[in-house]
Amino acid sequence: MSRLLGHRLFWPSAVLAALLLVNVVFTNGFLNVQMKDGHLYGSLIDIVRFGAPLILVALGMTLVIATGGIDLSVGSVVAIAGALACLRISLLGDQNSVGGVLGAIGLALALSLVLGLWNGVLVTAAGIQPIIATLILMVAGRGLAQLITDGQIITINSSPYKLIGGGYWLTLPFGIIIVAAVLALAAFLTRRLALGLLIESVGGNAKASRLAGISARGVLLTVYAFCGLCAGIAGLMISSNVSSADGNNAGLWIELDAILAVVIGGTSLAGGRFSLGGTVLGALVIQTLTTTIYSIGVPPETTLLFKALVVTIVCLLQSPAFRAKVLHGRRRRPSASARPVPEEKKASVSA
Amino acid sequence: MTEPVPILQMRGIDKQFPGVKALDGVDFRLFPGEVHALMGENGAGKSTLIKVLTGVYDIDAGAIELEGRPVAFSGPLAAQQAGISTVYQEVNLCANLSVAENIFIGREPRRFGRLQWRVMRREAERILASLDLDLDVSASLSAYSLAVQQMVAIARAVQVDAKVLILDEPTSSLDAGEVERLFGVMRRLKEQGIAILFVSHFLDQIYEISDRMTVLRNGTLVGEYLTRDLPQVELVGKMIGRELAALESLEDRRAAAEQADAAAPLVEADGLGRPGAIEPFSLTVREGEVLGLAGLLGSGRTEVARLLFGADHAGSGTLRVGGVPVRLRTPRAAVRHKLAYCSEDRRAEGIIPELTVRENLILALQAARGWTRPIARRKQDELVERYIKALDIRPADPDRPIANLSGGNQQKVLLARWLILQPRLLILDEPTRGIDVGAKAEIQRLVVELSDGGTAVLFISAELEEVLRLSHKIAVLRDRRMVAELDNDEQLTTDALTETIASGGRS
Amino acid sequence: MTTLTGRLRIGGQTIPRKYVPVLVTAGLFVAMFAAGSVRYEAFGTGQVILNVFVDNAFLLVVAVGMTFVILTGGIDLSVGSVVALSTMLAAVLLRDGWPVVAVIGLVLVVGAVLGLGMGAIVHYFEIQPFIVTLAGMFLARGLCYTIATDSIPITDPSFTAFAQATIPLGGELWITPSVVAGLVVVVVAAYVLHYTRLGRNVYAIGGSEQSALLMGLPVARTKIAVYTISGFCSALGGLLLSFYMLSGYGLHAVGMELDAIAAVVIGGTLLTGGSGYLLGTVLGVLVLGLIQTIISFEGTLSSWWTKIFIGALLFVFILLQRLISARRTGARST
Amino acid sequence: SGGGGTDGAATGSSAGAGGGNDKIVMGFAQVGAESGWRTANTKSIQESAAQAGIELKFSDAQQKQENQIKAIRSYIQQKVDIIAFSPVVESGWDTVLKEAQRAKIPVILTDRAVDSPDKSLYKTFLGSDFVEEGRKAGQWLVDEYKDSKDPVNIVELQGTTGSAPANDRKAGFQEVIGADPKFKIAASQTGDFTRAKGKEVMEAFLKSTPKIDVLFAHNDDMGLGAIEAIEGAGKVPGKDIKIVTIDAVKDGMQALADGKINYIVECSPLLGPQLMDLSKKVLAGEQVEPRVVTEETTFTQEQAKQALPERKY
Ligand SMILES: Nc1ncnc2c1ncn2[C@@H]1O[C@H](COP(=O)(O)OP(=O)(O)OP(=O)(O)O)[C@@H](O)[C@H]1O
Ligand SMILES: Nc1ncnc2c1ncn2[C@@H]1O[C@H](COP(=O)(O)OP(=O)(O)OP(=O)(O)O)[C@@H](O)[C@H]1O
Ligand SMILES: [Mg+2]
Ligand SMILES: [Mg+2]
Repeated sequence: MSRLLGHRLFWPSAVLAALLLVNVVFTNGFLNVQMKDGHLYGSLIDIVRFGAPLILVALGMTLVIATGGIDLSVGSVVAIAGALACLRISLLGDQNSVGGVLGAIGLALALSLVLGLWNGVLVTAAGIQPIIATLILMVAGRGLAQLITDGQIITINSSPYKLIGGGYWLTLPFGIIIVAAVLALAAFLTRRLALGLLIESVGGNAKASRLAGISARGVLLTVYAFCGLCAGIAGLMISSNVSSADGNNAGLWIELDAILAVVIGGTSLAGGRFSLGGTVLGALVIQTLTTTIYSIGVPPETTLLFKALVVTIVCLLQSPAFRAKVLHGRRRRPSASARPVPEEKKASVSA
Repeated sequence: MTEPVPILQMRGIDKQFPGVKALDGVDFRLFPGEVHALMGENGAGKSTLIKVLTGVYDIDAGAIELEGRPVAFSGPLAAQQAGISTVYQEVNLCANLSVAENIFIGREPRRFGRLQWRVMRREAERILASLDLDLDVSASLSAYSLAVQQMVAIARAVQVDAKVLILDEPTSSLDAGEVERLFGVMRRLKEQGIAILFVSHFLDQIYEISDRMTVLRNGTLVGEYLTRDLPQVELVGKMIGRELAALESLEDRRAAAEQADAAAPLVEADGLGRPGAIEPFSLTVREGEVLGLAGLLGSGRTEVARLLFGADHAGSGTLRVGGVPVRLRTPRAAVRHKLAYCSEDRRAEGIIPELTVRENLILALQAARGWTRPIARRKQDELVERYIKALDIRPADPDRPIANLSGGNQQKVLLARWLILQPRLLILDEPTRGIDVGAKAEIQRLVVELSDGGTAVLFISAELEEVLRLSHKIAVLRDRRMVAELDNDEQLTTDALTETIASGGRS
Repeated sequence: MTTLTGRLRIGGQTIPRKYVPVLVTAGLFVAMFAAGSVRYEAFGTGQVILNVFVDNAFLLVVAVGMTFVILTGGIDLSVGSVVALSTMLAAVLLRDGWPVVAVIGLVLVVGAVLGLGMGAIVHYFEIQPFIVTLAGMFLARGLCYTIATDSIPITDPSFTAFAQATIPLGGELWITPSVVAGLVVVVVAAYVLHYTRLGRNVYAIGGSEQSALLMGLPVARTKIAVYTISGFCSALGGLLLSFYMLSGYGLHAVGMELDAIAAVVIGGTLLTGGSGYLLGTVLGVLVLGLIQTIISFEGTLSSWWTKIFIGALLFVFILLQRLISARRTGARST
Repeated sequence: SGGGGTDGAATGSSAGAGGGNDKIVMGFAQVGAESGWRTANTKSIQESAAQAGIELKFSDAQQKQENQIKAIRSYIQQKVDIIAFSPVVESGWDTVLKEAQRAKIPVILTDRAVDSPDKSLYKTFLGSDFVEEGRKAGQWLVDEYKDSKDPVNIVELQGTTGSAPANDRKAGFQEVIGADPKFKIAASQTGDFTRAKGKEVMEAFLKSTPKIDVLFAHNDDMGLGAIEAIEGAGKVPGKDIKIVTIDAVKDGMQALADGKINYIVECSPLLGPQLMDLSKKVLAGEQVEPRVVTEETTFTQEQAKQALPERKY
């Protein structure tokens, strides 16, 4: 039991459960999942479906953060990818041609990958601090997206494209399938292959990693490119969901939510250990929170207060120090925590 | 003779870490005006005892009394205010600050609340001079080698008016001269009635300086003894719980010197240098040869190692590995040529603190294979188990974060990281730093075995005896210049070597 | 990563390595100004520089607070919202007829208390600053909206009189009292960082929190203090902003935290803490301001080209800064 | 919309033809490019400036008032002939407007007003009346349900919290429907003026609010997003749930013509020609009305079908 309580992801899961419970009270049939036209339909499905882009972006962000970096440009990449794909499709003679749509998607994803690499190059080759390196693309990329859409909303009418963010496959929303695939890919690369070890090593102690013969450059480039790609897929999903590309607003502030998801998921912003599962959980908490706000009718003016409250509660519950000091009424943490706390990052006991 | 009252008394101290009982009912007392050695193997609980004393960790049970009053410090700050000045194991300074600041921070000289930088620098220079150090005190600490940093940490600790001075392995990187100077200071403080707690794995140093010792084993108290009553062999027996028979049984390496000369050159440096760090030097390491590097603190031994490994860029010269000219732009390139380098600074340049022992162990091998070719779990288990056993890493749990291991055990993991690679040249920069007597003998034996098996070893150590015992040849550095290369034959003694180091090879 | 703490042999004449980034930044700033003067007429006047100060006094103050936080290795995302909250509070209270002095005092206290709270949570509950201050950001912004969703004008005569006052500097040149306030904050903060224990402890914690703790430094007090300072600076920045805008509004200063962080980092401060100078931050703010001035002198950029152009200028600037600093210091390989 | 890549850069050069020193220079400080509406507004101004032979200096404030103030300041410094801008918010312009006054540069407000008591600070305000738009939407609702006695459940998709159009449209709407207790706002939430948010919020409404009769969206885009949500839930937009929106962008008009939206209140971004006229008048010393309301209308489904072919944006 105490093992369970002490588990990193116990408290975020508990908060998720609590939020779901609140919804059950406020929304009739919240937990119902029905079949409608051969699709699964219901609030729970919606949460995952709407959360899908955030999960994707957060997955990429997790790896970047694990290397000790941060990627502020994901929101802009989201906008660019959606804009480019929709622009290409809008120029097609037949917007429903699968080949044409695939071409557009390929192009958009290739560009996202390149943008991710660009960030990686700035960080590795030029040695610019990640936050600033990606800030450049965050600012310029939004302009790029608007340039592509000419500042307007590009509306398309393409059923193959619609599939990505709004369609279903095997009764499931296609977005969920994409998330599962990307998650599987990320898990494979990092846990099955050894990318995860190298990422954690670089994030944990860059100097020592270099001396151990790790090429941080290769690892960082891979990670930033992956993050760009994830953001790109998320961008396609968001634009496909509403069959239009909004260069001005798509992905706005998604970087903050993504970082929040990563941190709720138990990954330290200082780099090192990361948890993909935790990130997914974190993103779901955020999305459920958003849904809760809509469905229990929190007035828009107080939305942020509510959000602040929940975020604070999650973080406090998750903090071993808080649990020790407040919940168990002890003045200080009884012993060094069981968590692998990096020496440097450990803000040790003191009163 | 009535015993004086102890200034510090700890009774029945328990400290439990998840999975490890680090301290189990330990009693300890410290008298004014004595040097008290805390002895024990790696992981015995010495550092933990010091940390619970100074409030870094809470104790689970037991009581601490300072000058007869019960105390429980909330942290090092509180301990310091109560008159306990501590140098923790591993250098715990802020490398981004200047040397002077590192000595004074927290108690800088002030006037009307305004820091007096000039006074601070002057005072720092004076204090360092008393330790025979001549540093640019306004340079940032990171500009200096680990040994110098250790001296600065000591300077910081002795600079305050304290009743109790705690030194946890302060001498692990220091050479004989530095140690002597430190001992000079300790004797002076002792005469002033200050109580000193001292931890070291160098038994000679313990016998030279300490009056009394407390021995720990596996977190339990073995006993408290007067140093003069306890012969060295018995002490070792008490520390490891059995007789250590084979400690001094290493055969003399000297006879093998000529034989090694015949072997093929493995690494040849010609005029290799780096402006400002080390002057161009030429050096040949042959297969199966152990080449020792000797020199004073800051003489440039580490720089030689880093250049050979490609950790720093060489400004001049050429390097050949196996007869083929190579340019090592990164450590990665060096690893590809089967060179390995175990850094002296295990905390900053060695361990990845959050990763487990297993992950730290296989890191270099995995890096060499690239991330697309993971090491199968079974293979990992096998390797890790083998090396944990071979080096007696304790606790023998591969899935524990390395940050939770004691200093000496971390060092062993780092060694294992490189041994797994089966390198052709293994560069060991202070590999026995902070390692207990038993383990030290193990590592020395390992070096011999490796060399017998054809691996070349570049061996750097501040302990000249060790260098002499293991090396076929010894290169001597002074003031960042290679001044001599000596065959390790019968004539070479510690004294002769010291002489060469001191004279800069001019004689 | 090339760090500033590499082994650098400090020779006789070479500039100490730690000052190089700031000097390079200053040089580049001058170069940028010169380039602007060549390209646009009416650019190369003193007032253009002074306007950068006038238009960015509030950002300067906020960035000063942020510098403290970042130097300890933390981050404060709440600053923009606290600025907005301060304008809102000031506007509402003035509307309700509170005396100006009381309003200013209360706003500053609220900002400092918010910072204090966040600092305490960061320290005692060991939660990452990013998250704590993100929650603080939501909180402050949320408080704004609960006070009012629309923009509230400030009409108090003495407040507006002060806001519209200018200080002539001779010739055509002038500044506002806000600039003076901003510069005073900079000088005081620089003094604190360099000449007080608090300041040095800030650097020590940024270098290594664990070491700072083991060296017996008051880590708790210092960490909480920097967030309090940042909260205070945000509130002061908010007041300067309300002088500038004469209104309180929940949507003021959206994203200002990013500007402040960018200014600090462009000024050469490492996000990992422990290294950087306040002068760098000042330069960082000026660089951002100058980029904006260039954009408005350019005059014909469409909305999106504006953004791309800002990004490009930022990129060129940072790249040159990196390359020159690396050359000057002969940085070790990464 | 499409791939056309014209932007401000083209404006400057094409206007060069006018020649001479007497060419009017206008500084225009735009709010940003936060929506398609805004971009169309920008475009209209750029195009009509070119047509009118006015040299336009354009700046984008990226939704920040301080940037707009800076831009205006820099126009004063550059000694433009006339300044026009769309205030991000109503308050806080006195200082910089006084500077302009001191420099004898006339100012025209577009799109949104400022709340300064000193009306001499600007020559005229050209723009729509957001409150009135909200009222029009509400009035349609009242007319639509005037025969019914049953309660009418309304859900509202608000614009960005705190923004002037969101505040005013909400207020105008409330003012009209508030008179009759049968109108009940069952849920109201911000959709940030975007389609994606509109869709997401609507999905949640559809599940949490059992019976929805009417959707009022503060702009077309949120309405369009909501339509997708409604269709996804298996309902028919425009029939099962009546929809009224504001703006009348092309996509919205299309949906209106298709019967998915029931009523749109126009809020035209095409202020350019009127602005240029006013500017010339002001600079020629003619008297202008202090308040010029843009010519705007409302659209029913039939009207939309007719208007659609000529719709520019
Ligand atoms: N923070 C921690 N968390 C968990 N276990 C720990 C922690 N610190 C130390 N230990 C464990 O406690 C035991 C005692 O460690 P300690 O560092 O006190 O040994 P030591 O005697 O100082 O050894 P060395 O000579 O190697 O420095 C070891 O088994 C170690 O693994
Ligand atoms: N006493 C000193 N005075 C000035 N600088 C010093 C001193 N000691 C060390 N340094 C600096 O530290 C650097 C460390 O050199 P290096 O690490 O190669 O020495 P080392 O022989 O390995 O010594 P150590 O025993 O300290 O590890 C030197 O190049 C020098 O810049
Ligand atoms: Mg120890
Ligand atoms: Mg060395």
